[in-house]
Amino acid sequence: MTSTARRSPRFGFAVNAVGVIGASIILFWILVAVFAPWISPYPVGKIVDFDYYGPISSDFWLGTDYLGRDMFSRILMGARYTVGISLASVTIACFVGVTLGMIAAVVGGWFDAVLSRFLDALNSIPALMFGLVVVAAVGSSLTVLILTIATLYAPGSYRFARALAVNVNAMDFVTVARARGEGIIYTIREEILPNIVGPVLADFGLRFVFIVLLLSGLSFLGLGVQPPDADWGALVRENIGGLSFGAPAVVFPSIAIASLTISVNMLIDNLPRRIRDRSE
Amino acid sequence: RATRAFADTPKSGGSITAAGWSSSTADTLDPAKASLSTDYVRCCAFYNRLTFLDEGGTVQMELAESIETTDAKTWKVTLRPGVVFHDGKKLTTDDVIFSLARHKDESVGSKVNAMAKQMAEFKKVDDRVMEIELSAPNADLPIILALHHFMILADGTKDFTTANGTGAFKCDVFEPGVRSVGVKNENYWKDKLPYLDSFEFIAISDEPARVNALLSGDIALAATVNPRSIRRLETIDGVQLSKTTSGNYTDLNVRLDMDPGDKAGFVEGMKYLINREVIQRSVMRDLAVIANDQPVSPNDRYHNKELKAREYDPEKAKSLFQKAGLFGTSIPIVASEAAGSSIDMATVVQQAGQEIGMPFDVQRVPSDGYWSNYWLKAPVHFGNINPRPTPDILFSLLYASDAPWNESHYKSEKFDKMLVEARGSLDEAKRKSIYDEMQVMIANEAGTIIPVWISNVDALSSKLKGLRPNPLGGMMGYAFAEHVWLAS
Amino acid sequence: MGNVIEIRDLHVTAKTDSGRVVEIIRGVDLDVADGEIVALIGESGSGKTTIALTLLGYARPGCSIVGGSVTVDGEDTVAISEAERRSLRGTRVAYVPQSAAAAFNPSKTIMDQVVEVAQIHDLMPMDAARKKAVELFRALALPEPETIGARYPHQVSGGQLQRLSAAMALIGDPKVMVFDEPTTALDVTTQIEVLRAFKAVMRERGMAGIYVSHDLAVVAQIADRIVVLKGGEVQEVGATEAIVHRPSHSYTKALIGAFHPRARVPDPEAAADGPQPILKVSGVTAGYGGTGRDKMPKYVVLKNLDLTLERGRSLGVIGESGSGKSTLARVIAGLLPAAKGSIEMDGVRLGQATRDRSKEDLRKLQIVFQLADTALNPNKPVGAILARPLVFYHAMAGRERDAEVDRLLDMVRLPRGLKHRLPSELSGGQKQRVNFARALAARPELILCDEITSALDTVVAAAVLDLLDELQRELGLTYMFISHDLSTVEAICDRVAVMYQGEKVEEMPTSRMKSGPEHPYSKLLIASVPKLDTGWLDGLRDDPLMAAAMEGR
Amino acid sequence: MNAVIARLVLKRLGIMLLSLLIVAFAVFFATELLPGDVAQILLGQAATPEAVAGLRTAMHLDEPAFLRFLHWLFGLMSGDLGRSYANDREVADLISGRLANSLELAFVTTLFSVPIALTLGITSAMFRGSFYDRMVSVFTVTVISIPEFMVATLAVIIFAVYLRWLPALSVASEVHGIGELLRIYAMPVITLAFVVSAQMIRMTRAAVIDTLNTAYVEMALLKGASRRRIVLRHALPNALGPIVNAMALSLSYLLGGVIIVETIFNYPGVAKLMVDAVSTRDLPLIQSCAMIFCVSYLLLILIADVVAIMANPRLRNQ
Ligand SMILES: Nc1ncnc2c1ncn2[C@@H]1O[C@H](COP(=O)(O)OP(=O)(O)OP(=O)(O)O)[C@@H](O)[C@H]1O
Ligand SMILES: Nc1ncnc2c1ncn2[C@@H]1O[C@H](COP(=O)(O)OP(=O)(O)OP(=O)(O)O)[C@@H](O)[C@H]1O
Ligand SMILES: [Mg+2]
Ligand SMILES: [Mg+2]
Repeated sequence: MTSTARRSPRFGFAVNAVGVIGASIILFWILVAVFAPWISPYPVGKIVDFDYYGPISSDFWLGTDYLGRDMFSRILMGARYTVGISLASVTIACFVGVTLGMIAAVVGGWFDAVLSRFLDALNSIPALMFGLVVVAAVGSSLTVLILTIATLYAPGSYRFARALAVNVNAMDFVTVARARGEGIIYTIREEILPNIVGPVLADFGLRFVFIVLLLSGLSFLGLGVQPPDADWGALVRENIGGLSFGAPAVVFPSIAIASLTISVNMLIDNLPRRIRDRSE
Repeated sequence: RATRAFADTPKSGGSITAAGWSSSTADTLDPAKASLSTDYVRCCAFYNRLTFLDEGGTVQMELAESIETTDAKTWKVTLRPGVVFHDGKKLTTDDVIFSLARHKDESVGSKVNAMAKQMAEFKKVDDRVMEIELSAPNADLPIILALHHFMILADGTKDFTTANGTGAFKCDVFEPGVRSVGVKNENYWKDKLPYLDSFEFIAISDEPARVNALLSGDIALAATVNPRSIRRLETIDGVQLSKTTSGNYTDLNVRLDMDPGDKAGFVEGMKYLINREVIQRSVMRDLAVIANDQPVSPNDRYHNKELKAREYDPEKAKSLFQKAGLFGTSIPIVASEAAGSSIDMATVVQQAGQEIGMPFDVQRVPSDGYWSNYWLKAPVHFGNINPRPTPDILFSLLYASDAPWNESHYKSEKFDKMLVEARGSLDEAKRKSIYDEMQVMIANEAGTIIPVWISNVDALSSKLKGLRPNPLGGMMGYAFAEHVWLAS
Repeated sequence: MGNVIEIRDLHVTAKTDSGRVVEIIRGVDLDVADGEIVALIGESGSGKTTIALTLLGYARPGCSIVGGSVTVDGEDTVAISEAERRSLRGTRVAYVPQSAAAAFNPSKTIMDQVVEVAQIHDLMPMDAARKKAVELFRALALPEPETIGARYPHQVSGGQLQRLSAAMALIGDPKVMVFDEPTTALDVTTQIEVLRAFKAVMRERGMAGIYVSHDLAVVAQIADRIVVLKGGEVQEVGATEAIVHRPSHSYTKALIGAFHPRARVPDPEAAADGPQPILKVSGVTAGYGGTGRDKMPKYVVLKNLDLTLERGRSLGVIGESGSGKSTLARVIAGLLPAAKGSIEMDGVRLGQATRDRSKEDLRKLQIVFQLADTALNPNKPVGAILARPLVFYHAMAGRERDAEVDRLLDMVRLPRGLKHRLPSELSGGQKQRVNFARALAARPELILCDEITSALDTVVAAAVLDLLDELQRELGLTYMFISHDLSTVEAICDRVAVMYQGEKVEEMPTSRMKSGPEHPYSKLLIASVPKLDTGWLDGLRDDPLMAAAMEGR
Repeated sequence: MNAVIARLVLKRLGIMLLSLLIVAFAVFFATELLPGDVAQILLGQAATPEAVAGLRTAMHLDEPAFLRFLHWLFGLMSGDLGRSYANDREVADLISGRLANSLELAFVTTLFSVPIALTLGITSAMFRGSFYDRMVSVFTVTVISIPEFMVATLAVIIFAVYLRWLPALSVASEVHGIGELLRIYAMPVITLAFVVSAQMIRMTRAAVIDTLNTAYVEMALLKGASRRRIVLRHALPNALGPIVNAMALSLSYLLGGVIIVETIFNYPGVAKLMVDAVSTRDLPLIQSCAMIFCVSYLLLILIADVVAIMANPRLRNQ
């Protein structure tokens, strides 16, 4: 604590040990996602062992799955999908939701009322039904998957951001901007956003976790990652039969999911703060 | 382990809960609409057919006392005397005629509409005797009548919220998509049967949950367990397994009338590229028998033993793809949970392709709507075919030029002629030789690649006795309820 | 007569966000005798509240008492356990907060909160506590003492709430009362009532007290002795009389000096070519709550108001809280479209709402809000805040813009290095200067100032006023200056408009303010301004005008 | 005060009807987008064109879909949910039992998870920054990052298969006595509580922390109130609005979103009914399910708003 505190003035940031751990784990998984094809020892689809739910061994570091495929390689490749899709869709969902939320808060009136009703109605349609319709209507691809998830999560993000933005919108500095004649884009980007970004990020973290899990559900509707590749949630799901005897094939993807989601939240809860000392 | 059960003597009394693998609000008590194992189980418990197939696959009489013909065209059916429906009404030929004729009515929505159409005319002789006139000779009629859809209803039945049959159980509760309960029919015409006082049938679609429910004792029978669960189940006392090697298969279909199947050499290349051994060992965990790209199963007496399965030969496949001019072109393969194990099979093919430099793009699509949107339609896709009792049914359903489910759009006039010829013939040896040749034709010419015959494994409590494998499907050809009993 | 309060060598530290520890109270000694009221005065941030809170054994989150002792009624609040402190609070020493509006829980009735002390410490049966509360309400001259307790905090006025918070403190019959600027947030007419009520109760019960304030005139009315603080240290201690009339310490002198602003000298140049109206407000009616079918708002605040502002002059707008002063400013700025009437600038009619006005019109007319805390975006550095109007109105960029930001900072007498700081890292006075500089950045002709000095302490406020005055001379600015503090209006305005319940009741030159307001409300308002004279409050009783006004409440 | 609430409720009910109409249209068009129709799906593999056409005529499916939708809509207005296409039963019959089951499960889960979420949220706010607080926050994130099907399967393996304490299936048909009820609901409730409490815990914590920073909480402290009293009497009532809102959003998941739990524990609820309805393209059933989810969602939000208003005298006495 003290060492980081001593260092901080030089960087101008207060760096928190927990946040650093979170960030390192995320960075680790991002690197894995990028370099997965070069570091995985076996092709993801290759059946390398005639046994199944194999134990950890020197050949198969994380055991083998229900078909006898190498789990280590599958988890490495799975990182691409889990990290990539979740980050992309949560980013889109939050971007759209927060933007609309802020606009609704600033513009108010009819726009706000109609948009809020509409998104409420959208929110009340079960995700599964929504997923089914999407695949049926436009087929399946990574883009469709990301957009579907984003659509499912944007209304929640909207509600959240709107509530926050309504409070900020009542503040005098926003009134000053309005009196100056500023447009909506400037107002939401420069005046409102910086003041709600903290809670919005916390919300982002939680949504991220939900999306990582939702992915596996949607892949069973045929939406998304195509075999032999699989995201981590799907890895857990396809190997769930090994749970009763604690097969590595189900344990390790679960650990991977938990490590990612926990570290995203750890980072967000402990984001570096800019430090300025008033008494200086 | 699975065979020890038979020694005991049957004992009456007790109730069980059994779980199938799927049920929905589309569950029905109308045998014409029955489509899932759960429907068949209910139908078998509440109704009877004219005939049924025993464990050896031979036809036995059930409600019919005899079925006779001289020309395979006109059939005389004599009913068993003294059979009554649950509501007390006596079984007559009127009931049988009503039950069979309704399949021809399109508005009923019968699954065997196409098959029933060949029964051109029904003639009532008296209350016990009747005649069925076929539009063309078919020696297999008694076997056709053993299909689960041809259950006998009381004349004029329209309401299917409950079941009024002649079966071993009376319908007590029927909640579609939830459960059904049958209670013992005290007036059942079969001696001593059934042994159980009542049985409840539910469905648990999640396989681990189904197995766990059996292990925790909540259910006595879990239908169709995953091959991967077997190692675990075998180590547990109080659980036995019942394995049925049936004619069920998941096949890879290449349409011959579309790109890429219309390029000579592609289909054959695929037949060499599919690694049957890996599918048998890794995907099916040895609960499968290697198949030879034709649909007549080794259990069937018409199975052509001479026809060997192709060996896995990637190099030959490669040269065949090159010959077809398709080598290196990415080929989409449509697979779905709906066609069991097809996704895993697809990845096996994909991996084999990758090793020789032939890319395959596996497209997993939703099970919802698979049969109406992808099956029979996509250029390269998977299908799943349930066992059928005769080669004739299989061929006319799947390979005749006008077959409704001609998966690879295979067309051959010679094949069609041979089919009609065998159908009308009562000469066993002649039929056998025709069917043998037809199997060779399918294996070499059609676009259906059938890698393995899939065995069905049901897991049951070792207290449950009397369950024997049946070629028509798991759970004793779905008719287990009236035959099983609980050991003390 | 012993001392109820003895503070010896008190040291309090606070931890900043970066983890650095700073000392905010540096060795303070303080005694309060039985029945004595001692005032703590000093500029904002001098540690007044911090000291007051140590009397209850409490240090704000992040602060900690690191040395010394605070003995209250024989017990050292620093040394005792948390449980003992809890039993001390409310029963032997009670606290009256600066903002009663914030200190009342909005979701509980006033009665529940007033009797809570009795409930927590199990002092008496609830019925008795309620009865006692009603007596206190009566003693504090609250209206409808029997039923006022059943209301919720938002249902009573600010002044009443402040008196109610005193009742909340008094219910436990404490030996010591701690008042933390209890009247700062009130307007003058209300302030008088509250002060009188406090004084009467304290005197009657013979309680000792600490009275925190930065307003010398208020303190002079109520305190026996005054302690002057600065930077966490005691600068001067003395009897009220002595401090007010014979301050010895330089800081005290500055405080007193700031209290006597020099009167406004009308600018001879501006007066030369006669009055030139820059803004003309005629027949404006406005309010809140959506418009009905008759196009009138649900709650009408401004009624048919006329007003003229002259170029290069300042118009003061005074009136009690809720009289519609801020609403007027908002209407003129176009933030709240008027329902009726017109606003003309330089003879041209302006659109009612900001979006109906041209950029040029918006630029010429700027508004500056009271609370610099909320008027500055807490997440933008000062430089960026000042740069925005430059970019927006004058399309400046790059070095030109940076130079202009520097010039603006110079103009409001702020060091240039400040532009990299966030608003939270500035003092209140600095924030208000930035707030004002932002308006200047637009190069306006007219600035609407809504109570821009009310939140500042007197010394800082005086400096800001000087600055305004100077800038007006240099740039020929016109001000509309809203305030409830008459002395500031006196210091900077040429004319004064008095508002009462949404109407302008009187307008006069500043010079006439002291001598001859005509409307009875103006008279009352002006007479309510505390004088730096220990006997002023008590003397009011004899003033027939005030007495009559008090009766009416 | 009652008048305010009544006016609000009435207004919201009006908006609700409008939303329902929007959802009904949206769901209708979405269903239309899905390829295949009920006749085709019912016939499954056996769907030859003639058979499909015949069945379609018999089921009156050859009428324009929009007309059927209108029929259903008008039926609904007279309280008739119509008949299921898939099995020709009254939709009301199909739904009623299952809806009761779903509500029961949702109710028990709420009863169980809300107090836990409140306690954890409040206590972690009370001891903000402490080790306990950090543990709670890691715990909540961990819990939600374990897939639901894994929690459920694990629970079954441990409690039903190995320990044999609880049944693996939650068939609510024949329940005798409270003990059995607890046994039957234990596992689905645990699983669902895992899923829904995380959000509630986090929001409760945030809302309570917000109010703990206010001047009136400091004032209560200066009156000598204990920590408990401060949190329960002063902070909580003021944090109630946002907390209840978060709860409404979390709990709305309990009807439509519990498909995994219904599948694994073979619990006959409405979520699975809706999935069935979609996969058989059973328009009347789909519409009715969608209405139920929509109504429940909007009702929850309404309740949250009413509670928020009741908790806030400023709004209450407007
Ligand atoms: N939690 C804290 N962390 C850091 N510094 C603090 C904290 N609380 C107070 N301070 C600092 O302590 C000093 C004294 O604060 P205090 O509130 O006692 O001043 P005050 O005299 O009451 O001012 P005001 O007139 O504005 O109320 C100020 O400089 C303030 O910035
Ligand atoms: N947004 C609003 N909605 C409804 N009423 C409002 C609103 N803002 C102010 N009011 C009411 O309008 C009246 C005038 O308010 P205004 O802010 O103009 O008073 P003021 O004279 O500036 O008072 P103060 O000296 O307290 O700032 C008050 O009764 C106030 O309650
Ligand atoms: Mg203070
Ligand atoms: Mg104001």
